[in-house]
Amino acid sequence: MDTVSRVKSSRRRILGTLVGIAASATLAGCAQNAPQDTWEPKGPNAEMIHDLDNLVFPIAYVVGIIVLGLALYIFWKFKDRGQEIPVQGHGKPYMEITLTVVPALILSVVGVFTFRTIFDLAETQDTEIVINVTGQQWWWEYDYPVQPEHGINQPIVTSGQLVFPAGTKVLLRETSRDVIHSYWIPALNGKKDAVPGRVHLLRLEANEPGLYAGQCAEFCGLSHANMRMEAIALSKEDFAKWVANQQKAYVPPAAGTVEAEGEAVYIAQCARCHQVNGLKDAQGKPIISAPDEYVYSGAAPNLTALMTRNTFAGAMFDLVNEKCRADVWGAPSEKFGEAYLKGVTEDCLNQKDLRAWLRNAPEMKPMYAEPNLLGPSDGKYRGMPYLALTEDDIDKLVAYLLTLK
Amino acid sequence: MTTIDTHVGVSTHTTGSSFVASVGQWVTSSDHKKIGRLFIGLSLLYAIAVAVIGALIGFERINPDGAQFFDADAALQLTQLHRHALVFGLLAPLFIGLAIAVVPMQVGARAIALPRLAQLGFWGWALGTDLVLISFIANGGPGGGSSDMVDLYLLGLGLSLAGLLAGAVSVATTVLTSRAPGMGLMDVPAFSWSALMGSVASVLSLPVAIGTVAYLYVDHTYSQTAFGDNKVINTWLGWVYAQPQTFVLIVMALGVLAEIAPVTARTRQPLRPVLLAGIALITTATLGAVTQTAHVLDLSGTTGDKLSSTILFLFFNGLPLLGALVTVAVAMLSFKEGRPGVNASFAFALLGALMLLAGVAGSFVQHIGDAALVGTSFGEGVTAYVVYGGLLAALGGITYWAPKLWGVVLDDKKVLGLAGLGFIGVVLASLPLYVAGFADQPVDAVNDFDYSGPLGLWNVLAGAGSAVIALVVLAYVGLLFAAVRKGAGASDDPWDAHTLEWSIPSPAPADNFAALATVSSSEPLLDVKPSQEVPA
Amino acid sequence: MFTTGSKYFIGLTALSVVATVLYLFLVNPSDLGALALVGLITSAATLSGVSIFTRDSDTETVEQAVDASAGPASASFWPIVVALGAAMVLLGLATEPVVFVLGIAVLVGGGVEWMVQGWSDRASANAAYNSEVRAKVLGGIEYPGLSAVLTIIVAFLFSRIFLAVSKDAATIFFMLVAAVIFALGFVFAARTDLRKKALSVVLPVSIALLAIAGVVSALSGERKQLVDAAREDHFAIEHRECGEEASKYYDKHANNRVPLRKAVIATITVENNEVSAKMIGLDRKVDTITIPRMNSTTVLFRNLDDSERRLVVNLGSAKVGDTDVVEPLGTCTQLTGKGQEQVLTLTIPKPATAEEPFSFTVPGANGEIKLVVP
Amino acid sequence: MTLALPSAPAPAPRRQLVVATALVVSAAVMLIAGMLGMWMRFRAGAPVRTSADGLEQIKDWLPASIKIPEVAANTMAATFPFAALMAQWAVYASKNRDGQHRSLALIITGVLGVAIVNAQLAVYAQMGVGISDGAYQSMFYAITGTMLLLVSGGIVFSAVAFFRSVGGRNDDSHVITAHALYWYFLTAAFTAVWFFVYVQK
Repeated sequence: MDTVSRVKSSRRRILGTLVGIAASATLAGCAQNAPQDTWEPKGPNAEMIHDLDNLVFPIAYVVGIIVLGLALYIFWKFKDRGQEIPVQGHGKPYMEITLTVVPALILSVVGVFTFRTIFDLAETQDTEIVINVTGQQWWWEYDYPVQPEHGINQPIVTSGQLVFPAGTKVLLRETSRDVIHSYWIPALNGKKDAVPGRVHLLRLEANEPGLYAGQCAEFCGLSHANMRMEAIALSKEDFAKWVANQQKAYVPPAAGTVEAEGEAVYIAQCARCHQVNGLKDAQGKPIISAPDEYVYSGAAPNLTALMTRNTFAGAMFDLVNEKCRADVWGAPSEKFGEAYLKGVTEDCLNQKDLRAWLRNAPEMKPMYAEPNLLGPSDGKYRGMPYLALTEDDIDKLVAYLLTLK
Repeated sequence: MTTIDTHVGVSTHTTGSSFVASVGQWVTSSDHKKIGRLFIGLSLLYAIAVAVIGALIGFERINPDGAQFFDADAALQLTQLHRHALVFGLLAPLFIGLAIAVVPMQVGARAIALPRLAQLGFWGWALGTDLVLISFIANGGPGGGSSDMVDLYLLGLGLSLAGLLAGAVSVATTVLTSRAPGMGLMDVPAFSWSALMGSVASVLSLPVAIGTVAYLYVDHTYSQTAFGDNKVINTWLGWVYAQPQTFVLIVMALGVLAEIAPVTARTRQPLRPVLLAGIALITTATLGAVTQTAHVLDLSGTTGDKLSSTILFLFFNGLPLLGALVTVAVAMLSFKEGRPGVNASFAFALLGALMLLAGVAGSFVQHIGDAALVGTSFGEGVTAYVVYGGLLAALGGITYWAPKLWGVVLDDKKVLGLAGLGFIGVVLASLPLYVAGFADQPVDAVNDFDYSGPLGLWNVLAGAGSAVIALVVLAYVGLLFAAVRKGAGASDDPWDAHTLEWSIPSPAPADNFAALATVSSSEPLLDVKPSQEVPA
Repeated sequence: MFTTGSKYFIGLTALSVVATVLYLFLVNPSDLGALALVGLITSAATLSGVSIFTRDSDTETVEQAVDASAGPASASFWPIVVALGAAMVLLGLATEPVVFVLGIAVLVGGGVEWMVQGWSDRASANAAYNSEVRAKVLGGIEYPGLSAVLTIIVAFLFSRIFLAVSKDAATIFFMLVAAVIFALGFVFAARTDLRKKALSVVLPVSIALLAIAGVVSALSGERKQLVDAAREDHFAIEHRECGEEASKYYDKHANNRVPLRKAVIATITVENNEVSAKMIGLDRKVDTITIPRMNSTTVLFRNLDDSERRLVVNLGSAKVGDTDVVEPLGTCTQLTGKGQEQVLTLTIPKPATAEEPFSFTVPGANGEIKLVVP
Repeated sequence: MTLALPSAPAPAPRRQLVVATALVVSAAVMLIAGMLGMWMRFRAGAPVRTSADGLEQIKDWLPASIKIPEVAANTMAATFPFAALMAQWAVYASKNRDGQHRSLALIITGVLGVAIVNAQLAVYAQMGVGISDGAYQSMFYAITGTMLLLVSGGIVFSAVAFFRSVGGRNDDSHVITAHALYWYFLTAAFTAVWFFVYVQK
């Protein structure tokens, strides 16, 4: 009696678990705010993949159901009831041929479409704009090669948010400075690895202006989960504005202001690694950062026009507070460019996270398991180090950073 | 003539082997007779070279201002090379080789103990000596100009010493462990006994030299602070080439005489235990050489000083002389008991032993402080007596055992003639240096001394003596070659001898004894040859 | 109780004690002789002990002579090998380290062989079985090891020949060698009856010929061109001659094939004396190449003209060390012939300044490609 | 007339290896004794000079900058008896015809030998003495290097004995005895070196 009830209860438990998994899987499909949903393509490349999915998945469902059903049937039909072991034969040619030919046919059908899609996705002949994408622990750098037809007359370097014109065929040239990363904006295309020493190409195109979220898709170290990216598609006009803004000359803060003091702090503390184009030292010589001397990957985000971005620290944190963020994310497509190009104003700034970051970056983002052990990285940092800034310095720095628009 | 035949028809000769195969056989053979012959052959080659160098040095000294064969630096190196080749190219390997070749047969063993160690010993010595030669040729050796080659000299010396040690260990182990059933150590033939003594003495004294070489090498290569530069190497290593250390190697020469004398006299050795004790005495006393100090009799100072100097002098220099005298005297006692007679091997052995006595006595005199002979060429004379005396005795031994080693009996008259010539050569090569020593001719110097007057004559004679020795060895080797080529088959026991090796065929088969004898006396063959028994 | 041998060694011990005492009192207790004599006491006592322990190894009867299977040891190659190894080690100590290392190898190899042979010689009473177990233990190492050594020697000798003769002669030489090998192989295949005898002639002869040719080549030295190239330091990894041709032989042996297609971010081509560039993924010519800062980036150079060309990248200038000497920075490819390609891999830590922009140029051809590093 | 001697079968190699090892050991004792003697002669003969301030007499032997790592040296000295003990265990096991323990004992001896070599190398590393720095230094390396070679010989001996042991030579107890003799020698020799070089310095 006791035994039976225990068996029953364990069965019930298994059943309960299965039902739970199925229910959560089903319910997950109903998520409303799912920016990285692969089933909602927002550009031609993702649509190609989606179209292929629409063909392949039904076939796969049918095959899967048949196979699963047959397997269950056989489990049930031939389970051990104490019957004799059937005669053990060796081979049934007709069945074997059938079981080989049918999957082969199915696979060929699937294969034809798959290969077509793969080749279509690899097309680069009609590229309209090229952007270099370089991964490192744990952020993405975007640099825009000189392309006068897009108004880019000097290179633009940014990070965290990839800004590009909507309705334009964008070609990303991916590479990496340290380990293998993978670039993935699900709404715009599949994923593509960024491998040190190699250049991989990935096409992006957005149908509408908007914000498309993504996530590094190759485990790349401690903060892999925090290595995010956002692709910002702007209308062509808005993009031209953005380009113009990125290239405008640096305006130093007026002498005697708190911003000017912030600039001094920046030069003393930050300019070693972070480049701000046009920044000059007391002698009037351009200050060129040297992250290769301090950081393992040899690079740190370029902070020119920082306040035109909505995120920082590898898109892990928002640079704007929640209200302003909702304004951008929630803006309809036609108003999106306007909302985005507003940038970060003083009242929109996410003071809390930015200050915490300046106070002690490694505490905000896991960078190395044991900060004291920098040995394996040749004594260089992975990510931003703890700088021991005073609150006073932080105040000045924030004021200065707000001028970088 | 009685033939004792254990197993006829076993031959050491392989048939139809090509040149390569025969070289391969010599290189890989663990047959002690082959290894011994390799040692003997190579050291005889060195004997010729050494005598030639000796002649060159002698003639160089005649006229230091006139024609020179070589400059001062080269002269220093040449005298060092001469010394080295005398002791470790000629004397030591010659007797180790003779012992390796003969001892296992004498003690009734089918093989030498640890044959591969003996093999290793030969190749180690040969290659080490090659390295030494290379170093001298490339301006190395003590006083050499090339630092690397001085290192190489030290390393090669170490290797050749280690090789000789390996051979000595093999010989001593054979005598100690491979004797025929019934043969106690007291029954061991005189030569084998001397081989045991000489080998043990080498085993106990040469490592001290190797240790010094290790120090010298490290110091010379890396800092040259502790032991000084190239030229003073021999301050530290000189004792290895000097008396009494070289006496360690002549014990076997006296053993050759002790072996041949009773056979020639056709009698059992009288006072045999005393003979063995004499041989033991000279080796044991010689081991004092490991103190690396010359114990000079100094009769100045207080009575206590005089006493201690005398005790040390007698202990370290007197005992070897006593041992040598006892050995030779007891060996010669055979002729009192037996019939007098002379043959070539005995002549060589006797003359050699006499030369050795002259050398040992000379060494005794040299260490008397008042004679003021230390540092003069008197010491060179002692070395010449010792080494060339050893050479003569060894040639006696080779003549004696030639039937077993090559299957030939050498022409007695011709060899006798060579023995006489050799005697003249040795006396010429050595005695004038004694005289020159009294005239304060410095040791090892060639150029920086006035050799005019009677000294010129002494050095002419010494050079000529060396040349004669070179000729004698050359002629002897020629005789041996000719005899081997002719293949004059020797009978199994041509000398009507006493010991086990004469019970097997000539030349000895590869594994010596097909079946082993149980022996019960020190002259086992005499026991089974009633017709030859000499009444005691 | 005391055997002859032990009596002798005990006497030796006693005499050493006497000598030591004399020495300690009459000479100098801290002299080296004293310690050597103490050593002598120790050694003699050891030997006495062993003599007593083994009772002089006396045996009176055959029965006492136990485990009497010791025939003469078989012939052995290894003592001479070990001695040779030792001599090589010492020679190497005094001269070339490589000889020392080889000597160690010979010593270890010979020692292991000796050890196994020593064991297998007495593994059983049956000689055939013994050689079989020896082969079982070592055969698996010996043959591959020996062939590896042989291969190295043959390769080394061939390399000496290659380096000594001119390129053309080497080609002809090895064509002939190949032809001869082919012909001999054919003969061996066809005439099975000849094989063994012929092989035993042909193999030693060819090895001897190879050895002679190799040694002669090694002694005659490398061909002049290579010697000159070495003198001009062409084999140094940092050697780049980007300006006028100063040296005669540099670049003659450039490897003009490029396996790094996937790493190439841009291709610079010279055609009809004009320099042009294309960037990956963009199907048109560009006059500016932008490459990420501090990232290993590869640029491909392709020469379509008849004359040999090289791609030069100009990266401004910098002071040399702590001195005031200013030297131009930059590097270049080796000379590239018609239709051939070379790559330049650059990692640029700092962007250009306004005074000293970066660029790619090809000496002898018109035009330049701007290099932008953000 | 042919006379035949009373014949006997092939001769017995009566503890050949033990006797030969005893001879080798004697030679090695002389080697070490000679080297220690030379060491003492140099130590005794090292010049004494007055220090710069005139207050101390300095003996120019062991340079003041050199600290002998005594822990490692003492550890070595303590390891030798254990190695010898293991070698004796092999003899014991061999007498009991216990092949497994014999092999085990031999391999432990060899491993202890390797540990000793390692310790000696550690001593070199810790001292950080340049071999070419002076008289003491080169002599130190010469004598400890020679000892190192002798220990290497012991390891080779252990390897050979082990190989024969696992090779099934069960009745070959001479090798094991000789092996033990050699390790006793090493223990004694190192004790002397340890005393003169590491303790007395």
